[in-house]
Amino acid sequence: MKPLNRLQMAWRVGQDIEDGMVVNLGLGMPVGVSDYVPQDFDVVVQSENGIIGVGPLASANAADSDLVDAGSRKVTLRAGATIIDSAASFAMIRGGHIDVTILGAFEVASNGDLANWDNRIPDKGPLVGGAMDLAASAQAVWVMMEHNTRKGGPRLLEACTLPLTAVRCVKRVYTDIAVLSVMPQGFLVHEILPGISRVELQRRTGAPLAFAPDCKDLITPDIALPEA
Amino acid sequence: MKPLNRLQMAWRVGQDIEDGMVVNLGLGMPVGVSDYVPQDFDVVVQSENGIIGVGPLASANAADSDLVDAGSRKVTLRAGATIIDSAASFAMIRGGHIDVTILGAFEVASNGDLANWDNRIPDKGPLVGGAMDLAASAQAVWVMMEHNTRKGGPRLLEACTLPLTAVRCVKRVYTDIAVLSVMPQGFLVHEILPGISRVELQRRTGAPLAFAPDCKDLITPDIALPEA
Amino acid sequence: MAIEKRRATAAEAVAGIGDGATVMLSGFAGAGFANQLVAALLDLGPRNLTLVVNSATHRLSNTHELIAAGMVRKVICSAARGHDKSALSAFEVLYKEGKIELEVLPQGTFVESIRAAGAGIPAYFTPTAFGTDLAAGKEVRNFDGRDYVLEKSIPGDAALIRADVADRWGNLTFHHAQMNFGPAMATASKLVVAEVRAFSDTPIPPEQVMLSGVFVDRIFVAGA
Amino acid sequence: MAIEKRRATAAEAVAGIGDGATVMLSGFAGAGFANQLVAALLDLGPRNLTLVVNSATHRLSNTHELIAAGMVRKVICSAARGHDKSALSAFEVLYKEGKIELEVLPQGTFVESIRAAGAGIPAYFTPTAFGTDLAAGKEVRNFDGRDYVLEKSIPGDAALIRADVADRWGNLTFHHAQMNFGPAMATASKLVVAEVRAFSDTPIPPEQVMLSGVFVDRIFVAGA
Repeated sequence: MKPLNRLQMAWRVGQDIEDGMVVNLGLGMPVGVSDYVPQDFDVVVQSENGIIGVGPLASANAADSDLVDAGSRKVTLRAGATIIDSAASFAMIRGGHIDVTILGAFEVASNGDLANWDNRIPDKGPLVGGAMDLAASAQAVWVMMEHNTRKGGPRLLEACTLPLTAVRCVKRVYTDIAVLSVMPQGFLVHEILPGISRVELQRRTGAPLAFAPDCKDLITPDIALPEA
Repeated sequence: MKPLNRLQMAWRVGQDIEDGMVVNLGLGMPVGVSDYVPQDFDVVVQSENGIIGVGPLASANAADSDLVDAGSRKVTLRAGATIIDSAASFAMIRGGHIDVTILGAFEVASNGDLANWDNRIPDKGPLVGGAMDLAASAQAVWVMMEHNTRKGGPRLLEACTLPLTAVRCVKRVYTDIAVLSVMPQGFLVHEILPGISRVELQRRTGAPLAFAPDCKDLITPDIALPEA
Repeated sequence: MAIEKRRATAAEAVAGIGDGATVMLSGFAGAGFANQLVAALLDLGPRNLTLVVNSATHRLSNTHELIAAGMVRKVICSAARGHDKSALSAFEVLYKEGKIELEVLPQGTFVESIRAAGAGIPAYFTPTAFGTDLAAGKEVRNFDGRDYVLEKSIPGDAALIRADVADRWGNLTFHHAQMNFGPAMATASKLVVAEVRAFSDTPIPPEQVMLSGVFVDRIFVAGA
Repeated sequence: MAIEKRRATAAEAVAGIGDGATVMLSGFAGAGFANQLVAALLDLGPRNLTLVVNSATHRLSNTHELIAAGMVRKVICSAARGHDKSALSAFEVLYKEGKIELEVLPQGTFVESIRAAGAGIPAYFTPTAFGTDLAAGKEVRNFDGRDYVLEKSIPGDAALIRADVADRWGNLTFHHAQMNFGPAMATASKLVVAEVRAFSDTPIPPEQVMLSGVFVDRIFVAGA
């Protein structure tokens, strides 16, 4: 079975969003999660630029350059939304009022350390944005990322090699081949893509894995990526 | 000539309010100052419960129990007013955005120390309210008080005897018999009630006085106190 | 599956506030007291409460009834007595007898410490109270030539606040100076209950919301 | 004698911002850039500026023109590069050559430090960045079992912010996410200039004001 594509990964994360949650979705893959939250759920999507209740993307003729999310996407407001300033938005984040933030990452360590920002691009300045605040203070940090780097190296490690975003913060990791949680003892696998053995998964992971007693297949619907 | 009554003191302070100022008026005598600010001045009266632009007292039939100032007086809003929450109101105060706060006091020291709260009333708990924030952070602190205690003792002292509200904060003092400023060297007298000699004023003051080269008579209109 | 934050009665709205809880009560200068919720808390009767309330004694609040009922171990406030010279309040009687703990803070420190708790800030430096009795025993530090006092945040277990209109997301509007401590207290407390004048069946327009429903757990529609 | 905060031109609105000033610029994610004021600042040409701006490079702002003109000594931001992989920005060229100073802060720390300056708080503890490179050299303290970093406030000499409507008191409304850093920057700076879409001859109703005119010194009506 093929590894999940990014929409299937978003679908899988979406299954774990609960009604009434306040969520913050990072740039890139995570923003796609909102497409897979049941329509009748009252999920509040917080964007760190101050939108409390981000709705779907705006249609071309309804787009308003002042109604953007933190990723500069032109969005709409959901019913019940409001907008606050950045100081209030980060007070909300830092104060622990976000139930879950879903972030992309380069590396996650088995103690929950997260590395998802980089200041090592040659000649380019660092970019951190709001990730450190979100990672440090959301009630739960869920990471969505490919299980391995393009060169095949592990992203799940005993200790991060890249600059940290926050320490001991990650609770769950959703990859293209597995769903794991970060426990006091390290990574615990809950779901594995059919066709990948526990041995193979361990081989592709840079830290020891434990397997949940109810560890099961990672199954998603077929969701095609849009044409490039 | 009789010492100024509290309305004449308020009138005298009102003469020093400038157009465009943001002012906070303490409970008691200071709130009366707003009656003596020229009507065509755009003075913003800030009340620490969050009203930015307090207007005159509300008439009985327009009174709204939610539209009160920090002294529980039912007030109106001036044109251009807005209302903020207490955290924002004290952020405004602490951040130095109040041009002048006019406070009552028990004692003022020649270094500008202010004592205007008391936790020594027998059997009663202390009450401090917002005075410490205002005294510490307004751009200018002006005090309105009787020059002497009921027993005739001085309120202007070399060092306060009562618990301090803030250190080295008072810029000007308006009493019923004099107008003084607090200079690095101590009290400097600008105006004295006609009939009171410099010697007499010094006798009624607990710290050395200097007299401004242009020291002049403290003259106000006759303003009768309302019938008790 | 729609969010429903309304509770039919004030008793349901305050249910679960237990012994030893730190309870924040909004209200100042006669505006913004959630008196029906406070009355329900009195009926519920938890003990050993810490109240975080601007005034221990304001005559238009019924905070003093909680105190008189012996439910309160400690009060954190900026005013431990009223301005009037009337008979001793319930607080003052217990205070005189040494039977209630008191922490007095400057009002700006009181509310900033509440705001800090809601904003994830455990401590901050303020110029307020430097050199006064209220800074006794507190850490002091000089920044750029000025002296400051280190103050700690004040988190709450529950907040009972008064607002004007709520919608089903818990978004609130406030009427004039009713707002006062409500928004800060709502951010600082685990369980936030709002007593409101009216409920709106349609969402409060985004630009009219004064406190996001993210901070509000339960609504009790008390009327005017 | 009525207050008149309007200035007829953007040049008059930014007049007086001098060499060495710390200038705050609002705007994030494409919304809320005061680009006409920034253009006027470019014309004015002060040197050795410190810019406090979320992004040193956002393609919808003209911050980079100030940098390219050699007017900027230091940038305090949360993003020193854009998300795209295009050619190096003016900032990046100077940064690579070591000709511009950079202070990168987490966005929440960036804005809380600005808010702190406006609120009279010289320093505060935050959990953000603990254990990361951005906390290097900063004081760390544990409160109740959790580790925090001490961060200092960021005051400004001038703030150039974008808003929607102003009245003659300087009260402002903001349109949607245009608000972002504007209110905090306005509280933190000595000279606050707002570029607005429209001016209201009548006062903005009290409950619609999003930033009190107390914080705003000058208004430039720029249109949409």
